[in-house]
Amino acid sequence: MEKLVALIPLFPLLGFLYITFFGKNQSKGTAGAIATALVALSFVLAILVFTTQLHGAHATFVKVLDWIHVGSFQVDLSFVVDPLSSLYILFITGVGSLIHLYSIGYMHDDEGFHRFMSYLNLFVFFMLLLVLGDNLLLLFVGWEGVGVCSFMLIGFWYKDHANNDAAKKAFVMNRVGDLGLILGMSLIFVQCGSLNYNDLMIGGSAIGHLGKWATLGAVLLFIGAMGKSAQFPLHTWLPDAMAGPTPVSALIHAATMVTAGIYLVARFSDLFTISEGASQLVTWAGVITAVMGASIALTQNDIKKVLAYSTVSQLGFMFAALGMGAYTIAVFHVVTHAFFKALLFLGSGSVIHAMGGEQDIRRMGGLKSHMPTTYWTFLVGTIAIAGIFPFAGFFSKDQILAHAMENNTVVFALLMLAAAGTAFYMFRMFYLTFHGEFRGTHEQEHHLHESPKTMTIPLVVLAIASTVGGFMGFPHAIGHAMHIEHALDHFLSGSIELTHSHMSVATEIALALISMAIAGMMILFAYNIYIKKATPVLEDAEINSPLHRLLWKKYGMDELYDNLFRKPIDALSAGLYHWVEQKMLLGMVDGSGDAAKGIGRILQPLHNGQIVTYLLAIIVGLIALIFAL
Amino acid sequence: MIALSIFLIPLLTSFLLFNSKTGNAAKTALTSLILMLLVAIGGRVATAYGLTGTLSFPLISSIGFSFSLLWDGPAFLMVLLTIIAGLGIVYFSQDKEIHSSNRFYGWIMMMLSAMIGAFLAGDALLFYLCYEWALIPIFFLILKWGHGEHLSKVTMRFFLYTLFGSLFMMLSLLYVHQSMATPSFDMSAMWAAGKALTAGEQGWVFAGLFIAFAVKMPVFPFHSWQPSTYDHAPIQGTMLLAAIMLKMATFGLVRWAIPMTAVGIAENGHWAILLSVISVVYASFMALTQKRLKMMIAYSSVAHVGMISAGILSNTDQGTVGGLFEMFSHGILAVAMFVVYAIIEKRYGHDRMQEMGGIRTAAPAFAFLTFILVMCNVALPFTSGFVGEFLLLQSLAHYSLVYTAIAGLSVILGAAYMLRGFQAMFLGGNTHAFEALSRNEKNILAIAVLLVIVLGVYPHSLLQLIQNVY
Amino acid sequence: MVILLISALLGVSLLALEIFKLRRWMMPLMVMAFLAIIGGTFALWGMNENVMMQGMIVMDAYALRTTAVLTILALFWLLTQHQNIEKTGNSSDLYALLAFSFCGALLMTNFTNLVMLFLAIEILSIPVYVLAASNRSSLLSNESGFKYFILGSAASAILLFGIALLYGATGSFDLYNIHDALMSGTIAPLSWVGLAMILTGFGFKISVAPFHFWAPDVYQGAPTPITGWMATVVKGAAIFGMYRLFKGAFDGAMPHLEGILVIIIAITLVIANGMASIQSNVKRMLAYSGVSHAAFMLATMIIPGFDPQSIVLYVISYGISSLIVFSIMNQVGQTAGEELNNFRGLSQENPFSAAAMTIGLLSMAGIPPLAGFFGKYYVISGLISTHPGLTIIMVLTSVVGMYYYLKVIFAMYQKTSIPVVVEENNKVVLSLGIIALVAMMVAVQWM
Amino acid sequence: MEILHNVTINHYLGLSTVLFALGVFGMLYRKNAIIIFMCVELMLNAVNLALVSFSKMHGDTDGQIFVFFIMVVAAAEVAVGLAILMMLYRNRHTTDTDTLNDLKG
Amino acid sequence: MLTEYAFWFLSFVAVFSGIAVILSKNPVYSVLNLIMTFFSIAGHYFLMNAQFLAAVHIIVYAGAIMVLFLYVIMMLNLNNLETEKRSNVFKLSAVVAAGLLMTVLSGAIQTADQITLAEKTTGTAGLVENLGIALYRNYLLPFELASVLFLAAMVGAVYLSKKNLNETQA
Repeated sequence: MEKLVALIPLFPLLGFLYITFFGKNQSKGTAGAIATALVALSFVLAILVFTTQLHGAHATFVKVLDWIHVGSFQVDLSFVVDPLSSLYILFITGVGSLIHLYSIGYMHDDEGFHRFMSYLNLFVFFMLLLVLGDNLLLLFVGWEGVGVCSFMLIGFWYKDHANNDAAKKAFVMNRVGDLGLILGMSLIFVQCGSLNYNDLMIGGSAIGHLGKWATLGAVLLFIGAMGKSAQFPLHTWLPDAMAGPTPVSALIHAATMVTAGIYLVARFSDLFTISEGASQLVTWAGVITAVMGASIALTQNDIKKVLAYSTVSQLGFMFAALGMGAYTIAVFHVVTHAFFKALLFLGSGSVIHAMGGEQDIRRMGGLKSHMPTTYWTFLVGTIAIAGIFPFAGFFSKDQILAHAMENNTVVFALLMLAAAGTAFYMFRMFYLTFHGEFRGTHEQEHHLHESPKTMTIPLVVLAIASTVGGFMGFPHAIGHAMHIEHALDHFLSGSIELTHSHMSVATEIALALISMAIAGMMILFAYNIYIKKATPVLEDAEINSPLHRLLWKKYGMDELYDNLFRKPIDALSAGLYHWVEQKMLLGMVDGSGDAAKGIGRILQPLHNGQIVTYLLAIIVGLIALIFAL
Repeated sequence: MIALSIFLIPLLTSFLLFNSKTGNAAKTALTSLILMLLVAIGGRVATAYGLTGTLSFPLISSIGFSFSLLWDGPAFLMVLLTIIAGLGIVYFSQDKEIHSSNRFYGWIMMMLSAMIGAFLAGDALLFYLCYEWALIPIFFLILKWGHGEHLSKVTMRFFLYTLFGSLFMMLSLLYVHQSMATPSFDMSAMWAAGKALTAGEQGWVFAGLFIAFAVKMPVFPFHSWQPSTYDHAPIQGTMLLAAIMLKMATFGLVRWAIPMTAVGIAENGHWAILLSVISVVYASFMALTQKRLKMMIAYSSVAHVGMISAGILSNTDQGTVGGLFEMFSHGILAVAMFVVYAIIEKRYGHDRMQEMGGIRTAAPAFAFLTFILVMCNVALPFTSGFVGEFLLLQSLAHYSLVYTAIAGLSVILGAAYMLRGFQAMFLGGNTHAFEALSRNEKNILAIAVLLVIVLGVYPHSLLQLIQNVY
Repeated sequence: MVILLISALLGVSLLALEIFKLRRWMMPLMVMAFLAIIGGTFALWGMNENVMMQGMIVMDAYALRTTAVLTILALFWLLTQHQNIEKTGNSSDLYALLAFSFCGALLMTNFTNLVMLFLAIEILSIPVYVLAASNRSSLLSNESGFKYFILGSAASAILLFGIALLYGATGSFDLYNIHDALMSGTIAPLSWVGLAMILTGFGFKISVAPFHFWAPDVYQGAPTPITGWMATVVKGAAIFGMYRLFKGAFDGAMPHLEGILVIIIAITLVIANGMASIQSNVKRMLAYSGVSHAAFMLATMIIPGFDPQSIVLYVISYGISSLIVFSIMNQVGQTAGEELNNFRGLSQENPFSAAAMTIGLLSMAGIPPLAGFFGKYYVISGLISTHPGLTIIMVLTSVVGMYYYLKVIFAMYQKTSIPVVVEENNKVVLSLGIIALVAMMVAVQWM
Repeated sequence: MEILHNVTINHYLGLSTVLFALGVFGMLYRKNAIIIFMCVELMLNAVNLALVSFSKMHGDTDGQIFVFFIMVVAAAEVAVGLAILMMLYRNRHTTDTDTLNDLKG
Repeated sequence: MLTEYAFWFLSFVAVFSGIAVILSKNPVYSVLNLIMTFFSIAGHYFLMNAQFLAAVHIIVYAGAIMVLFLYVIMMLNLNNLETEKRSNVFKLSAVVAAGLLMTVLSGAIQTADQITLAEKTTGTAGLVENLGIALYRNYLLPFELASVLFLAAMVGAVYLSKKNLNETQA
């Protein structure tokens, strides 16, 4: 059964190849259908594989091809099937096929439709490689592959250089992380002699050979994760990545690719467990990101930007969990987040679709009546992310908070703050978009309509998933008391370190109530401001309060990086080019030629054609010789 | 016999071309190259069935100089590269207007012959001879078919600089040679004699060899001849230089420097690795600031080669194999990248990237192919660039993780300049009419892309070929 | 002995032919004589050391090899230059002088007595003084001959004084006796001064710094064919004589001389290449390059052991290369001029000449696989372990050398609207020379 | 004939040296070509003197024979040299060596 | 004793006339002074029992060579040529170089043992008979070659002196 796993990435790849090379002759409908069907096919296979794992099969390795064999360096194109990877492929293909379906509708009028579908397929292929690879190097293949797909999709509308800049920024910043990952791989190979999970963790424990290098190795891997999962300080690319079409944002920049970092850390939970320092780093990076993302999201007016910062913030939550050793909970949050964030993005896409490309929530309002399906599903997503029982977000987020409370109160407080912020900004956006008066142009109002079926079906499916998805991970203590197993925890036990919790039932319930109360308060607060008082949102030029401006400017990180890295590096290379390359090195080369000529010129007067000079030279030479001998 | 015929075919072809009319020069060269390819592959297969491809024939017995050609994995790999790159170059230029084309192709074939000689050489002196000899054809190619206002100055600089370097190689080889009881330039004898030297002596011998190779590769700070030479040379000459000629140097490291002076490198060769690593970063910085495509490719080539050098010098299995593999990959990539350059330059009449844009709209297939090449250039997995580069970094990590990190900066910088260039040229609104690619141009890029990807996904058999070099 | 006889009689017979108005037979006669000498050396190739004429000359492997080399060079010179000599209308005189000079050159290879050495040098030089001035109407040629003569006779006097002192110290002119005297125990100050003066005299003849000053002037002023002769046969003979003297007879003193020779070589290389790099007159540039080659030839002296292979190889490879170069140089010089600019565009109308010149220059520069490379190879390989520093200087100056050779090549291959057109004769001979340059790689082992 | 019983070889060598140095001095000091020739002759004679005295010292004839040959060569040299000089004079109308510097650099 | 005086006398004559050769303004005086030097050197030869050599010396040098010089001087009318003097730098360097050479040489070439020539002499070496035997037996080859040298010199001298009006560049 597990052998089938090799087919799972193959289908999207076939889709990509087919559409790229033969797709031009197909109608958009056919091409879209093929792309979607192939991913769906993978989804079906993924379910089969997942089922075997659910029934407690062992981790299985499926070798496809010899890849790189050099001396002791042995890496194959080979897949691992274990709980973690099977869970990941499940939601990748699941959410993926929904988004493919959605894209058929969303991108229908775009001239690059074929291209778009093929890229999506390629992305799914690489994402599957990433999680299925049985070694770090294959993970890296997928890692870079999704990076490229992300680049291509962010810059999908390549005629506008703003998009291209965003794409480039995403790729280059990802590369910063990739360097960390490469170094981490190198270190692990040098110390442990293998890059295969089987040797390192699953079948053996070679990762332990890292010894004193464990922290460094873990940190390097985490740097990779930071890049891909947009953790502070490498997070600035993700909001810019919203330049791509919305399905891309949903698939890549919310549901799947950005969670690759969590996958990596979770996969190497053995390593992070033995390194306290690295775990601390992960925690704090996560917390800072969570708070920062949430705070920026408070002030953003672009519907996708809000969601993007929300994603950043949620990813921060996940890393905070990882850092505190709650690997399964982090993965749990990945899954629920995939549901509701994909839902939110697709919903926002639906809105944008209706608004004819407008993304500014200040220009929206009152869409509730025009697009009910979108409204209701979006509401589900919003509640889910705000963390209201019984929606999916509640379970996963609450468990992260619980774990934080157990470990570190400062972390807990900050995460709580971020969670409160989340509730506020989500409902702020929600109210501004769907309630109140329409604030856009007349033309736009006329154009408003519900999206086609291909777009609403995925919304509904995801809404359902966001609603019930949380039950796969019932809180530990309460679940224990109620004899409801933490299904996910149990399932993942074969792959990664388990989360240990020693909370009492009462505390857990109390915590859940408190967090819900805070969320509720925030929702009311937002309601108060945007519905009751209908406070208009400030235009860009009107933003005067320093704090507001700081947040609206995203803490000035982009400018900071521009001034700290891009400009100095450009200046450095230009300077090096001018001074070292042109003046010094070339000058040295040409100068040495001149030196030879210089010898000639110095000696030229001596060769003056006078016999007496020549004779004198002979005599002087003779005298010198006699002296020397 | 196989080795000999592969060495002789281009040489004879070049003589034939020199004495023929200009009419069918490209066809002749192409035919000869295809013949070589067949002989090479057939020969490889035949070797597997026990045929000996090697040849040794004493020339000057008093100093132990023999005309000895090897036919082992690395030699075969490099010959294959030479032939493929040669095919690419000739195929690409066959429909171009070239004056006195018979001589032009004659020089190219002679150049190939010399380089094949260097790759196949099982005798240090023969290696040196071919290494130097290869300078002559390229010299004439640049001088007669080059362009630009400083042509003679640039050619002179190139020639003298590389000559300067290789003379140090001669000194080193001679030093090793002199240390033998019965002098011989035979490879195994040279290796043994090199190993027998003290670490200090080996350090000096290595220094001489490395200077030669560093100039040819080139490695910072010996690279200053390279960008201007690439710029002034005819495009075919640039391809020859970048794709094959500099591989003589990196191959020389593998074949001669490492086996002879491994101890010397380990004890006194840190500077060389450091220079190589600096070279990687420095060249990346240089590439970052270039406004012109050709220069950017030239500097990116320096960065790659620095990586090859650093990896090889760290002297592990991964370094050696990765180095050889990367040489092959970079050779193909270099030809392809310069083809891209030539295509664009031909249509725009210049190669200032900032003044272009929107090629993707006009020529989507071209953009697609180029994008894959760019990705190979930044060592994206599943392209051949990745396999080599990762192995090299891996090997360097055995030596020093800090160096790996520094060299690894090129991962970031490479992405930055390559994408910046790609964006400037291919993306954005369309601003210029862009003539569709000719069949030849398309074919050559497609084949290059195919090779790059196939080698990236399935490098296994090629890697098997070059295991256990020593 | 027969060889010497042939060479000595050659000049006489040439004069006789003039008398009998048989000028057109002169060239074939010379060719035949040269061929006979070459044949003779090959016939005697494996012969044992054989001292002849009451200890005046010796026929040994060294003498045979060097004789063959000089004769080949002379023959090649003759074949490439005979038209130019015949054009002067004085071919009988010139041929006779050349034949006498050649006789002196052969004597330089096989003397065993300082008297013979002295006579050989003079027989070699005196006709060349005349030849250098042989273009009687040219002021430059006159000046060249005069300078050569004055400085040459001063150098001869110094050499003679050295010989006298050496005689005083050892009591003999016989090389074997001198060898024994120098080998046994300490060497008297008298001998040292003698050696210094002999070294000075030879340094002048082979033109190494600081005794080289005459060479560029004389080479430039002399008619180009004669320059070719001086640069190859005369210089070769001088270095052969010096090698026999210093490596053979002064063996005992060599360890002490070595340091001085190294300094001389280094200075010569630097000066010659530096000067050559600023020349705009190609002939003068070649003269300076000849000086730097002399340094290489001198360097063979400090290679341990008496192994003439390196010196023989160097002389013949340099000789053939520069004869090819001088041959083309002469054609261009007659048509256009000797300046670098005059070579512009030579390749356009005369691809063969340009190619031949290029190959010759590249060989002189030591680019493999041409003969010049092997010449340098043997020198450097002999010195690398004992004098690594010197080899580095050699290498660096070689690069400078390459620079000025390249300048000529550049000029020849430059595109120009008014390319120089020259008469191309001797294509076959030049081709043979080029082939020889390439084939030297294989021929090395028989030297 | 018992002569020279107090005059040692060093005396003769001294004289020879002085004459030789004189010749060198003259060559450097004068610029008239013909005087320079004479100075060469002076140097050769210094050599001759040294040779004869060495011959005397060693008591053999070799040195003296050598002197013969030097004379022969000197004669030949002078013949050629004066011929060159005359030709030079014919063309340039001077024998001032300082003006002979068309070839230089 | 007498011979010792003779030695010193001849030496002084040789040296002073040598100096006069160099310093005379008129080349003819130089020639005459040079002949004086040659005569004194011949005297030395005589003192050293090399009578035959002394005779040949006079004949060849004074008789042939110097006459040739005189002949050329007369023919070319080179009498008062050096109107312009050489710069002092050259003069000074000439003095210094020659002086240095003399000092160095005379310092270096003194034989360690003060051999009195009289003790060594056999008295017969310089006689015609012995010389003849040596020349025609041991030095036959050089003797013959000397003729080649003469021939060459003759051809050369003749070639240079003869006029050839329709001479082209060689």
